[in-house]
Amino acid sequence: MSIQVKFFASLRETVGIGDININHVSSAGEVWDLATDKAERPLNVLVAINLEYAQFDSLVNDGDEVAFFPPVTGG
Amino acid sequence: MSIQVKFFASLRETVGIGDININHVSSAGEVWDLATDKAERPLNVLVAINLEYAQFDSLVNDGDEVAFFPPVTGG
Amino acid sequence: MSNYIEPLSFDPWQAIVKHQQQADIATKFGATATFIGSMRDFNENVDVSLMYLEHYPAMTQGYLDKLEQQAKQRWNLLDTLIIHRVGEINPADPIVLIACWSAHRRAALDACSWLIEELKHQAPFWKKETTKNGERWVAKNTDGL
Amino acid sequence: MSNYIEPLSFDPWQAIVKHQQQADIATKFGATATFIGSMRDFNENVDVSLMYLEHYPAMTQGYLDKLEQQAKQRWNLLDTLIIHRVGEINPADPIVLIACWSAHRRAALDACSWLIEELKHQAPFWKKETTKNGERWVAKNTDGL
Repeated sequence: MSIQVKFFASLRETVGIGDININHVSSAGEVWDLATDKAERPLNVLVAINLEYAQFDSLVNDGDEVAFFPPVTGG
Repeated sequence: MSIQVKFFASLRETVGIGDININHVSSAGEVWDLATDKAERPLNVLVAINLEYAQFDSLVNDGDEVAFFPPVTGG
Repeated sequence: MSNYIEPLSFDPWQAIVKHQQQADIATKFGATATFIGSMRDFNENVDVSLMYLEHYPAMTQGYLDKLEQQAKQRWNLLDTLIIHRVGEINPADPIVLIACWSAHRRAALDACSWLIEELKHQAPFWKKETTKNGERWVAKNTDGL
Repeated sequence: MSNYIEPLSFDPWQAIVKHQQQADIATKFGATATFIGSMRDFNENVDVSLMYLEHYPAMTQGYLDKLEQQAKQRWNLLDTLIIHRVGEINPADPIVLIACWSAHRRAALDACSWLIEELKHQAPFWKKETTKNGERWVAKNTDGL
């Protein structure tokens, strides 16, 4: 099993990770915990699985891309 | 006393008058009647006195400009 | 704030750029909303080959001034521009241009939408269309849907 | 319908004209509504000298496609164009362009307003500002008032 994990913007700087690959996880919340060594999760952090918005209790599967990022500020 | 009267667009064509000067009137309704020889007044005709929307019972004074026109279709 | 009646065909995008350069608000506005109404070659199920736009000159100018002033009172606008064609208009020609500049987006967007609705319902312009059946005055403006 | 991420400074008006010419809808549209968001040199009471726009490339492209499709389902649109900058942005530079073309005015106006709100609230872009106190990430988008 391989999950590709990405952090963006201020969250990448806070967590200190841009991209990482992890295994043995079943939900986005577990991805966060494993990737960040159980760092405290900011209240407003957003999660996307395979480029679609998801929840922390959303399930992940082998080959998924899971991204964490702060509130968006484009436009 | 002199009132300058104007008709625009389809109303000018229906009434057959563009500009006319009239006297001895006290309201926009009387202006219409005198200028058009009491032509029937279309239900949707609009009236402006001195470039501001007004009513047929609005009073007119010496030197006023009174305009009649159909619903506006600009933009 | 600026508005004028345009008797000849004009390029709306050039007019916006020119106005924006002269306005000297380059780093102050974060939002520009524009609306351009242009002539279609088809209206109410009939092909239209030419349009003539009549207006009430003394009243239109004052009315456009008033519209811009009302918009500025209601929204926090840095600038506005209104241009309206009169005379002979060909298919694809722009008829009306509304442009609004503001620091934040809702003022420009909402003022632009409000201005075109007000203008459509109140400004003394009238359209006459030339179709294969001859000329016809447009009876009234629709609700734009 | 077209959208793209633009890594370099661009002229929004030229982009609109170019797209409109290629779209071949010249006499079919009666309404063009556009919104342009550009960089101010001032935000939350502090001078801003430079901005950096980061995004999530794989997700933004798909998200902009979806936005245009949703707008087209909801309104009777002839065409739409979305351009969004990424990378280094200077004061007065355009950041985002939305343009909508329709036969009648409300579709273009309402879709344009809806698209910028959706994009602001959902598209994965992030702004970092450079001020005299150093760099700072913009915490969140406002409601645009």
